[in-house]
Amino acid sequence: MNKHIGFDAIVVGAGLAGSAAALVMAREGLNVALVERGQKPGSKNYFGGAIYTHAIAEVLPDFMERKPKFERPVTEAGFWFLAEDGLTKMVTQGGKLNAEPADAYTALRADFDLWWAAQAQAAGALLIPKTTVVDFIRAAGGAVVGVMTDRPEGEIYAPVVIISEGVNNLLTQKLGLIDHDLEPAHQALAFKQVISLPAKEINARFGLPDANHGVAASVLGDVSLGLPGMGFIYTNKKTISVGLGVMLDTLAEYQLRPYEVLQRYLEHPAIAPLVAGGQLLEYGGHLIPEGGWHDMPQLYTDGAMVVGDAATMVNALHWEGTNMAIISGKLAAETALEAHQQSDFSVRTLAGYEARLKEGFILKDMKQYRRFSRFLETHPEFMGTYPAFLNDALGGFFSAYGKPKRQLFTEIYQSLTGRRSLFQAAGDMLSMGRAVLGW
Amino acid sequence: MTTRRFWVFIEQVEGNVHPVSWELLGVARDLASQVAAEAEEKGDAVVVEAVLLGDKVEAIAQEALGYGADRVYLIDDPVVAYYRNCPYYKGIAAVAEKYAPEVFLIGATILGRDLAGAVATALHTGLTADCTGLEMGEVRGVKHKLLLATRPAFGGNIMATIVCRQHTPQMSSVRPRVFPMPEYDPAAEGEIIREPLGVTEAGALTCILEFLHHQEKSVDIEYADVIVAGGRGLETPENFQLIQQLADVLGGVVGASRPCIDAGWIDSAQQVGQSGKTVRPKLYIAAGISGALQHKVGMQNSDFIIAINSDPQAPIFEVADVGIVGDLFQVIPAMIAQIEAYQQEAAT
Amino acid sequence: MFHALVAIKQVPDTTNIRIDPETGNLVREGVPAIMNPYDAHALAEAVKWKRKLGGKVTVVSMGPPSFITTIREAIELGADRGILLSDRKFAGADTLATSYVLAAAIEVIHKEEPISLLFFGKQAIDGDTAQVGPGVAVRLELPILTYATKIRAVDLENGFVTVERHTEHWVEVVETPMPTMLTCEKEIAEIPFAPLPDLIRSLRYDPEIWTMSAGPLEFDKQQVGVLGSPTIVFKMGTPPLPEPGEKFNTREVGVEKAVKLALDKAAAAGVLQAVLGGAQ
Amino acid sequence: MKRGDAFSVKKLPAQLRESLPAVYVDDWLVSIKYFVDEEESHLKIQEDELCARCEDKPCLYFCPVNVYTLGSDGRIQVAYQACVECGSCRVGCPYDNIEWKLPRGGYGVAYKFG
Repeated sequence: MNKHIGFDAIVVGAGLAGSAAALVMAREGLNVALVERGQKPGSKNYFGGAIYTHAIAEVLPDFMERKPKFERPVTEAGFWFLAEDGLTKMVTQGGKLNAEPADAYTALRADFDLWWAAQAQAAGALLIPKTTVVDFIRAAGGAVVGVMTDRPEGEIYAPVVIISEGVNNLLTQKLGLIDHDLEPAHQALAFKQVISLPAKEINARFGLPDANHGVAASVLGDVSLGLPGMGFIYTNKKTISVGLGVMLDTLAEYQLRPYEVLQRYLEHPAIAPLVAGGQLLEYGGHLIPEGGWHDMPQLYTDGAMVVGDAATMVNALHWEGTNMAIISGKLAAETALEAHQQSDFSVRTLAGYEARLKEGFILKDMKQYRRFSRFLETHPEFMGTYPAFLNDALGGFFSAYGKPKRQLFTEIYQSLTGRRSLFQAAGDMLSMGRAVLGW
Repeated sequence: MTTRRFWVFIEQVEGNVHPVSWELLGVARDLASQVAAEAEEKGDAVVVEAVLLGDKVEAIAQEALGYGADRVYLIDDPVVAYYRNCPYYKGIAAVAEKYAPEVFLIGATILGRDLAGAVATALHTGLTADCTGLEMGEVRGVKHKLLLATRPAFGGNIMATIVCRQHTPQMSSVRPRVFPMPEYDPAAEGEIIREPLGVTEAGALTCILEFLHHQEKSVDIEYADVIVAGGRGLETPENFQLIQQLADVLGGVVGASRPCIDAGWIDSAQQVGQSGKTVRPKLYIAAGISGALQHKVGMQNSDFIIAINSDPQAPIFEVADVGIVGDLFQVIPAMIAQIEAYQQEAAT
Repeated sequence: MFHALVAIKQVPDTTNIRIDPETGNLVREGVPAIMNPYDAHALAEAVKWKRKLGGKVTVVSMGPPSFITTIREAIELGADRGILLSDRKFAGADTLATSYVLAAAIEVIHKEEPISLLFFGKQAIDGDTAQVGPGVAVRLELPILTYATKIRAVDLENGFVTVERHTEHWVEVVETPMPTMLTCEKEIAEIPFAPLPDLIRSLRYDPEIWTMSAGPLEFDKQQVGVLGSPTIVFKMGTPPLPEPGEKFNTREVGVEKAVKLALDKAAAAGVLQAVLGGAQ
Repeated sequence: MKRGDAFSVKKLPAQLRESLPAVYVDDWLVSIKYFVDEEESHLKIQEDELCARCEDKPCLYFCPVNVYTLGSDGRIQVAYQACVECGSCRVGCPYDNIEWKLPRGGYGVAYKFG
């Protein structure tokens, strides 16, 4: 007989949510197994992106002293509206963005997640890498009491399992917490290039004084050929991350190859100078579960809870997800600690996880934005028409044509109404408001 | 006056000499000529010498003279009828200790690499493995020219030049097909000096029980005149058929780049590149190979390179004598047809 | 008792090496460190025989403290004991100095627990020298079988091992007295997918670290690291590139024309005649 | 086959279609580190027949690393070695015809930057 491999808690997946959960539980003295299928934490993880410090601080108040693997603080953020041949930016700098530590830092997940998991290890969690969890061990009544991994003699037992498996929610489905695969219409496929450039060159091209300043931009319009999608650019220390997310069904319907769309973006006259001469360090792709509120699985069952992307905790408009992942991991961990205190791992205790989520911003935001993912599907003009209009309008405004200004404004007005009637435009704004504010 | 000796190990198996041995006699002659001026100044002699082991292989010693050796040290002994590490390295180390060569080149073959590391350790000297470039050059703080041995490292991404400052012989193992074959002069004369092996059968440590010959002859790409190589652009292993067809028309063999090997599409014996074979065919056709450095180092010495790739920016074009930008699934059939037409025309 | 010693090295994954276009230096950032694949296969074979005959597998490696992860990986794959030879004085070693340190350590290990077989990979993928194995064998005066592809039999009673090794011409079946050294090809054994308990044991395993003097032996400082290395790197550079030839684009001139223009070039260089002459 | 009805091919304006540059994505893939599981593919097409009947074959387009290609025999070829495990084909196959597993522990894509 093999000796049981037993722990107080198992976390499946050493991403942002999983390592946060492991850290919080291990710090309180639980014997935690953090099971990761990659060669090491971060091997499988992928994002735009930036990490929000408010979430890190909630888990690890002294995080800045532990030398987090950030790239640059985000000191300039905003929207870039890309027309076919032009770019209009709406960015903000300074003010709140100059805080120390910054509200957000750009990061590369292979580095950051390794550091983040190391914090959990330092708290006493056992990181078990290179091991894929394939199923659960269930007690007679159905309660989860452990996991089966794909290794020989690969069973691990624990009274509570936190599922942080990411967007490919195979285990969540296996537990019956959601009864269907996520629909293509609710998934954005994000793909990007990490491009190497000397730090000095990055500073010069993005107008940054030094490597302690960085840009995070959401790029709309021509980037996704005017179809539902959103581009991004993040400056890292010696690299830039450039990519975009496009709804999966859009790619399918228009028969678009992601890499061609990305290459087109990189060749755009406003973007090409930013990446010129850079070396491709890594290309890749990942799904983002943008279904939000409507796609959210049941968050807990006897002996298990679901966190992060597996629980569709993403706010597509604000590019938020990393923070929600971390907070959800923390809240699940706190619930697991309570369960240990009460020696009750059934839904009676684990329901506390959802209650904790409701107290914070996550479920409130998710509910408020519940219409947003549908909104983009039904309002493609925000991807094509308006960015193009903005470029025309501002381009016209700041050009000296030698024409009366009245004529100019008429032209600008017509460039809008030629695309969209005023009535439609008003309707668009209303829908946008509804989607964002959750009316 | 001293004699500066440039040594080459002559590799033979059952009386067949590995061509790299002759290539090395050629490069040794070239290296010797690079120190001729400084040797003459000091009144030193410079000679190229060969070391040969085997059982009844005197004819090969004679041949070595024809390829440019001034002298051959011959260890003719039944114990070294077949290669075994221990008797070989001990025999060679003893001769090297006796004559103190300055430079010692060994072909970087399977046999040669097995031998070189052992000889170098026995002689307590430095060895640069798997070289692709050799020259004699000035090194600061050393009065005479040293062997500058250049080799690819880190998957062929870096070329490192290594010197062995204070120890002799300065040893290198050298890749086959990097240097050209020297002219053979059947009238060449020189000395053949017999040396004892000094190892008995009992001291040989290992005993070869039998030889298993390969069931099917694996494709020998190293010495092929024509290689048609496929890469990831082939998309599927089945498409190597197309590569094979072109190779057949040209009387050549099929090679492949590393991703195809990694993906298990084709036998690793057919891999061209740093982690595979270095080739130097008369004609090399690279189809659907992007041309990563590690591939290029293995084939850039080919006499003539045709690259076919859909990406005009593919680095393979940097080493190609001529490039075709286009879909290989269209280009190769067209090429086959045109070559066949060309052959028919030539035949009539 | 069967006691296998396996020498392992941590290497940068050479499929992921790149050069900084500005400085021409090797960029090591983002390059994963792995166990030299040949060593991993050699280790797998050693563990296979241990499982068959009973006994023990000891792994030894020379390198900086970061090599601990590779020693742990060896434990995961079934090794019982891991020793890291690590001292800043060992740095800068060429193959001769490396073979000295390994041979000295192996001699001590052999005195503690006699070694039956030594397993090395046929070469490391970063240096590709294939010299350290033969060097250690010469220093220890052991028989060596390079390019081993299969162990047919291990006769512990009479102290003989029968091995298949490949050459350029054939596969040799060779018998030698033990202890003997094998440098192994990948086909010697598949790398197993380690059972979870072995993986967990490896995560908690701390290898022994032997330095110049903190360990069961004292190394000769004249023979280690830079001092013990006859070769030095004279210069490094990126491979030179020849002038690129002409390109013909099928989109511009059509497939037939592009192929014809290319073949005409080959014919003009005399290549086509030369190779087709051989084909007829 | 609920998902089968989820999309219908729409035409991209010719001007936009032409603005898409051709990309030889294999040249991008060399930037990605994989630990390839030689023994087993984690992606399997369940029924070739279903793919043959699938008119639009969206997997040929949306896969970011071009895992799915149409072989000369008309069958879909699966180059699982290049898979980055994004899951697009898992949720995007109109007929749920891809058996999609995670690769064995330690195998598959290993992002160096992410």
